[in-house]
Amino acid sequence: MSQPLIQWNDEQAMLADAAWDFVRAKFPMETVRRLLESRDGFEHATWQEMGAMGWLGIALPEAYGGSGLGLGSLACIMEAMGQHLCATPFLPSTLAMQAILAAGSAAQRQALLPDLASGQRIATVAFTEPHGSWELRQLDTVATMAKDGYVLQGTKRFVLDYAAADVVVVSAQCQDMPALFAVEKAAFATASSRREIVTDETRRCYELKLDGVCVDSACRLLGGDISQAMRHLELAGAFLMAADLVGAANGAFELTLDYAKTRKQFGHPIGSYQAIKHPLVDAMMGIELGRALVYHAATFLDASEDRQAEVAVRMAKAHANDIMAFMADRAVQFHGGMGFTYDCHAALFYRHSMWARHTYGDAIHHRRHLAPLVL
Amino acid sequence: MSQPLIQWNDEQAMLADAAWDFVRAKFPMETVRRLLESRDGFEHATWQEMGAMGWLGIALPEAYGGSGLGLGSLACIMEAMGQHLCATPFLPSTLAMQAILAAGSAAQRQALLPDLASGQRIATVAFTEPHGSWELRQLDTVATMAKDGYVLQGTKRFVLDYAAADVVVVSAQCQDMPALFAVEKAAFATASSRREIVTDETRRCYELKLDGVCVDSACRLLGGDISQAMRHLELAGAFLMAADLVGAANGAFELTLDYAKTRKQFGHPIGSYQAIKHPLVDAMMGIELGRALVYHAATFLDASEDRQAEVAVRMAKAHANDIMAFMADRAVQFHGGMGFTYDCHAALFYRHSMWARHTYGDAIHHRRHLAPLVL
Amino acid sequence: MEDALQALRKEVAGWLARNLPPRPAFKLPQSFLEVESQEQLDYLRDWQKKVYEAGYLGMAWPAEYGGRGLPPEHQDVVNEELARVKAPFMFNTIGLFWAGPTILRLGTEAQKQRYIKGILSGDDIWCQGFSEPDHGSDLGNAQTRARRQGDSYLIEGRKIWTTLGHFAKYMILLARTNPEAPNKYAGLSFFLAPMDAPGITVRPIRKITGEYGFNEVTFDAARIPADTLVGEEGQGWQVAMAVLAFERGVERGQAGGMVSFPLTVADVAALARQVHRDGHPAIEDPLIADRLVQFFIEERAFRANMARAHHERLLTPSRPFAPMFMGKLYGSELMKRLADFAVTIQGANAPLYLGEPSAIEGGEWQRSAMNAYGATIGGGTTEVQHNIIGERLLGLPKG
Amino acid sequence: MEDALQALRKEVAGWLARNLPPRPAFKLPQSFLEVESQEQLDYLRDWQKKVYEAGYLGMAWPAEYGGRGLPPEHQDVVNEELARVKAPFMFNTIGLFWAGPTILRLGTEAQKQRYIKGILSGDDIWCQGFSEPDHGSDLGNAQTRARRQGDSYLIEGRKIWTTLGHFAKYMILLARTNPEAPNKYAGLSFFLAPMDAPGITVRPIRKITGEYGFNEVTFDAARIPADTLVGEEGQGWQVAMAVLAFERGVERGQAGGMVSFPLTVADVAALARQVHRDGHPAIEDPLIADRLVQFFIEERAFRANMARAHHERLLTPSRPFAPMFMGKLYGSELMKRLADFAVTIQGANAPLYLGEPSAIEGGEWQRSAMNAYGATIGGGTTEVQHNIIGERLLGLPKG
Repeated sequence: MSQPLIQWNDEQAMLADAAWDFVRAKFPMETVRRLLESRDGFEHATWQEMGAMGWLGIALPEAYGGSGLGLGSLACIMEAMGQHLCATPFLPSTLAMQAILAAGSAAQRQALLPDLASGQRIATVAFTEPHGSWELRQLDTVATMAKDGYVLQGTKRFVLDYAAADVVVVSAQCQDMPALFAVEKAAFATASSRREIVTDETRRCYELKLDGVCVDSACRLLGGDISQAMRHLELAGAFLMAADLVGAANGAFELTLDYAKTRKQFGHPIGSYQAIKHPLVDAMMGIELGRALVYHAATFLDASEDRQAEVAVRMAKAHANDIMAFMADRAVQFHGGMGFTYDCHAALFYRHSMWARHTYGDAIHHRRHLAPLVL
Repeated sequence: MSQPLIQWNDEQAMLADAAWDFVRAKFPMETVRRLLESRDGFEHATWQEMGAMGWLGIALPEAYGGSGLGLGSLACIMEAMGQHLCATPFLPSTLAMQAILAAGSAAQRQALLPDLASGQRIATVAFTEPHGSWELRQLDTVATMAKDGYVLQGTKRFVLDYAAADVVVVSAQCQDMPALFAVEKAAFATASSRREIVTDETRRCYELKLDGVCVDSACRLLGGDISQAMRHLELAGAFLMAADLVGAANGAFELTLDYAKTRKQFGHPIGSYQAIKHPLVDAMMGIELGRALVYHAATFLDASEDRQAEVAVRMAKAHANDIMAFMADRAVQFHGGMGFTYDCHAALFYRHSMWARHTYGDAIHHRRHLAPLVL
Repeated sequence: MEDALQALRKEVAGWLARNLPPRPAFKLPQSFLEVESQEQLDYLRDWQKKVYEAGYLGMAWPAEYGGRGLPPEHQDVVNEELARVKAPFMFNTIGLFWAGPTILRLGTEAQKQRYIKGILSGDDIWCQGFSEPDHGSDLGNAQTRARRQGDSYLIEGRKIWTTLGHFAKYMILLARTNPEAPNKYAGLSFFLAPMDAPGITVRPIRKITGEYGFNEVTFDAARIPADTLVGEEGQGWQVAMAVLAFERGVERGQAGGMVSFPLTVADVAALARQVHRDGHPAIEDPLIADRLVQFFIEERAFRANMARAHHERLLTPSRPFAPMFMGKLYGSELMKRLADFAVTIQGANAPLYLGEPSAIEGGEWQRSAMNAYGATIGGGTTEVQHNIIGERLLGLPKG
Repeated sequence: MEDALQALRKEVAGWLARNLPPRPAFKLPQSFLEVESQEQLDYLRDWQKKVYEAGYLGMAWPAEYGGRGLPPEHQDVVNEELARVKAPFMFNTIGLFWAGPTILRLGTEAQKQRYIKGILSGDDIWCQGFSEPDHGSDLGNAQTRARRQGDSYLIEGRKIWTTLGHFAKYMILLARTNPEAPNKYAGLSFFLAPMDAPGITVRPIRKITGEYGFNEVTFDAARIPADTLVGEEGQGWQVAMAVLAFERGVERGQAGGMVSFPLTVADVAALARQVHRDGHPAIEDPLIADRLVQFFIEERAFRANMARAHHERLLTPSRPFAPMFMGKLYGSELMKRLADFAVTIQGANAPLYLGEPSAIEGGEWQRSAMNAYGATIGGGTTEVQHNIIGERLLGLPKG
């Protein structure tokens, strides 16, 4: 390939600096711990600030209130949020916006995107189903045409921040074709939803039972190739989660590195022992490589959504999964007895890892897709 | 399973003691080094002694000059030879005898086995072909019926100790069926053979070009189910090599352990550093598990040649390969600059590893066969 | 003996078929490390008592203290049968597996008379006071003080990771009687401390799983009788080492039963047949199948290695105790990797956890994956185990 | 500059198309570590000279000493083109990559005038005298003595792993001028020793591959001129650290070209398409394919990580030099694993070796797998690299 492996402009660099500063200031570990107990898992004021800074529209064209920097530019935001285990509806709202952008008509985009980009409203996606496949086009949920609209039948899992959301983008099989619906939350009055218990208590996941929910015909996104849009969403989800995971791995790493420098056993800081020191060096290398792959994916994703972009994104997610699995494990182990407690921050990273690694594809899944692309 | 995982009787135990004593006495490293340069790679006097002690007939019934202890009892002999990198024609001659025993008629067994069991004559097997498959029934070599016999056409690789052998058991496809021929070496006068260059200089491998070689009809082994015999030979080969590999891994381990205790760097013996100490502990554990699997396979192989025996043998070979790969690598690395030299014994183990791991199936091969058996 | 054992196996199987308790409606702990509630305790204590009263626990312990004085193979047979039917574990683990055998070996006659039977029946629950907040794996550095005062010792200090501490009647306690001893080990003594002594406070600690089960225990001038001392003053390190040899399985003499619900590769393979990934049963993915085969090999090797301990001639002469020494290290790491893999294959549903109705197999694998660190950290971390084995078994120099 | 670089790329590609030498009939070394014979040396020296005379080597080195004084991006472009066509490596590695940049940074004007041009042209071959038989990775302990005597130093001692020692004209030599220095590092000095000094004996050492290429060098009161000292007496450690920074790629300034035939994952994938295992192309085995994908990811990550060094804002603030620091450690281990894998997939034919007519791809992968240890051991073992990075980059305390 003649294209540089990584490209990054000044605008992106400034954005990255701002993201790191913001997250560091807003999400000390005490805040993360406090939010574990809250209903929504995030503070609406923080969300408003993110909207005001223009972060929610970074990947949207200017026409819809965005700044047109592209999805790749979100890498540093997701990475910073991952490092500090910040939960906001940034991921689901971004994916919902990408869905509307990719699949909505001009009118639908215009109606929905500006309010989401400003943070005035929050969106989420209801894609995952009980069968647990990461292939978004594998759908058991069915949309049947009815008078004035569609009737949805099925169950959705891992609907992030549903309680806080105003708009939900739902996928369903409609006349043997995948379809997307951008639905106002009010329409789900008859649906049953409940919060799911997941290992990662920084996240809010919901089950949504669509037991004959009726949605207006106007909700169906009709502006683009739905299959293409869903492929884009799979990659967008994997990309954002890769950045989150690399950040989280680094968060767990920094936490453990600090502990290794201060905790003493047998008269010496544990970080002076090679059994701790060398795996930390390996972790650091894996994290650096992960960052490189995330920026590489960002570069290619913004350049064009071709095969190369898919390769880069899947590589990033596969690697990010593996390094997070390694680092979360080492974080618990190297904290010794403390690491086995709920109050140790290593536990937060470990439990986040179980969620994040299995969201938008694990390493085996992505490598399986990579084989025909790179071999 | 209600059968004990490992059974071992006093006779086997005495044999093991004798094997370790013999090999320690006969194969100091200087001898191994000296034999590297020799034509046959072993001393015929040593071979005669092994014959005199009755080792060559251990897995043969008493009727053919053996002691009827079973194949499993060879584990300790192979392990001891592996640990000290002893090359004798024990492996090829044993496999040839197993072939004749499993596939030969009573008359063929009687004619060939006693002399082989006593060590008076040496046999080898010509099974492997250029395509490199470990499935012995995959044969490009063809035997065509002709007046008074068969004409062999094909190429055999890795014929061990061919130069020293008196009898060669050759596999060939004959009328769409696999067939085995026990051929006097004299018959190969018209074949072209040459020593192959292999990484492991303790072994003597030959290429044998069977370019229209004629063998007598009486050579064809006709006493048993050939397919069944070949399955037995695959397992016997894998089992013997597993024992060799576990022994060799332990040889490389002991060598490296000694070095780690004496070699100093930065003022301390290198074995005091966890970067050396902990991997050596891991290697030790892997070797112990490997020994357990070899004795487990020995137990099941002698009990009956059922599915459980196949499982046990494949497990042993797969694991032995992996632990040898690990240990040979660590042996070179932990010897530092010395390890990079030809004169360091670590090099002998490393080069042996490349041969032994790829003989009678590597770990991927055996695990692929295990999947349907154990899952 | 073979015949007797065969008969015993049949007898136990029959007994279990009649007496195995149904799984309760409430959540059971996975091991003794996480007994949180009275109802969990009652269930487990009832089970232990039932097994003991049937004669299936402490079978190889001396009859005069409550055992049956049989050869250990009898208990082995019972243990296998208990594992086969996945019976509940023996919750009084510290007593049955570590404290009991230590008292039998090193205790006074009076101590054996006083403590052993209650351990077996489950009436007397035991906990362990070894680790301290500042000295986890570094036991030799224990700073909890024990000062002799007439017929008592006054204990001052803190112990941590005290499993069952909130239910225990006794604690095996390592404390410093002589801070001026010529070396730190010589200053330690070993006690069988009553937990109802005034001045003892037990504070629960929450685990990574979100559950409770272990504690921090504070001694504020707690007075315990002097005859709870095991061995002499200053011999505490030797006694503690004996405990650890039992704890790590390096020595045998444990009462019997299991310490946790056993995880087997067959369980994970069964899970892989059920769970779907991207539309297919997980087990159909060649990578997952191969990983399972690798686990099968490890599990079989681990069991065969332990079986080898009975065959002296098959042990490696330069390291005859290798199978026992490596049991804790290898076994705990294997279980951790296995549980983690069982979570991984669950795909998109892997984050669902305990208490979630749609969690796969109730989220128990996620719980197991986290609980597995109890064994890779507790009783000497994996890192410390590597040092111990490298130095004691392989003779490598200390760092 | 982009346009100039584009033009250069085209120019170099054209030049290479015309000037790339055919592979010779004899076996070529895989890297500078194993130049055995005069014919190998002549072939490689001719190539280096040709590249230099075309203006494609040392492009960023100062023009007054033989370079062209261009921005380093020019050399980068040339390096990429050389790699693309798999051109022979630059055999005078120690001069071009380590000694040259060190002399340019720390040498006197006279030294720069005397040595640089010969390094670039290949006329003057360089070797390195750092390691000693008893102190491999422990350079600070070097015991080779250098005693001042008038305008000379008398050298006494032994150096080992001296690549190209049998052909070299000069050696970068670390020797002890003051055994009584307050610390061992302060007693070391650094020399540009002529190898033709009387009293120097070079004994070849055979490598694990069976080939030659490095040596043990004995100094028996060998007299070298005093003006070959770099820096002051007692500054040898600092100069050696500068050399190692260039050697490990932590700092840039190398003349250009490659140090070995590059192994790529694409090469191994091509091999996996050719090689058959149990009747099928190896690449059709899902386990082999998955392993190849893993290598692809690592290779891409490694390259992207190096590319990141140009983007200050994308470096991790707490460890901005991580990509450069980790290059040697990660790269050498990756290459070793990759070469080993390339051997493994060859199945039953994997044992066939160099010189064997039926060996797959001439047995070069087997040779690569063994040669890979040159990089995981030489220039500071992987174990020592972990210490260095842990301590210098991560700030972990020394053990």
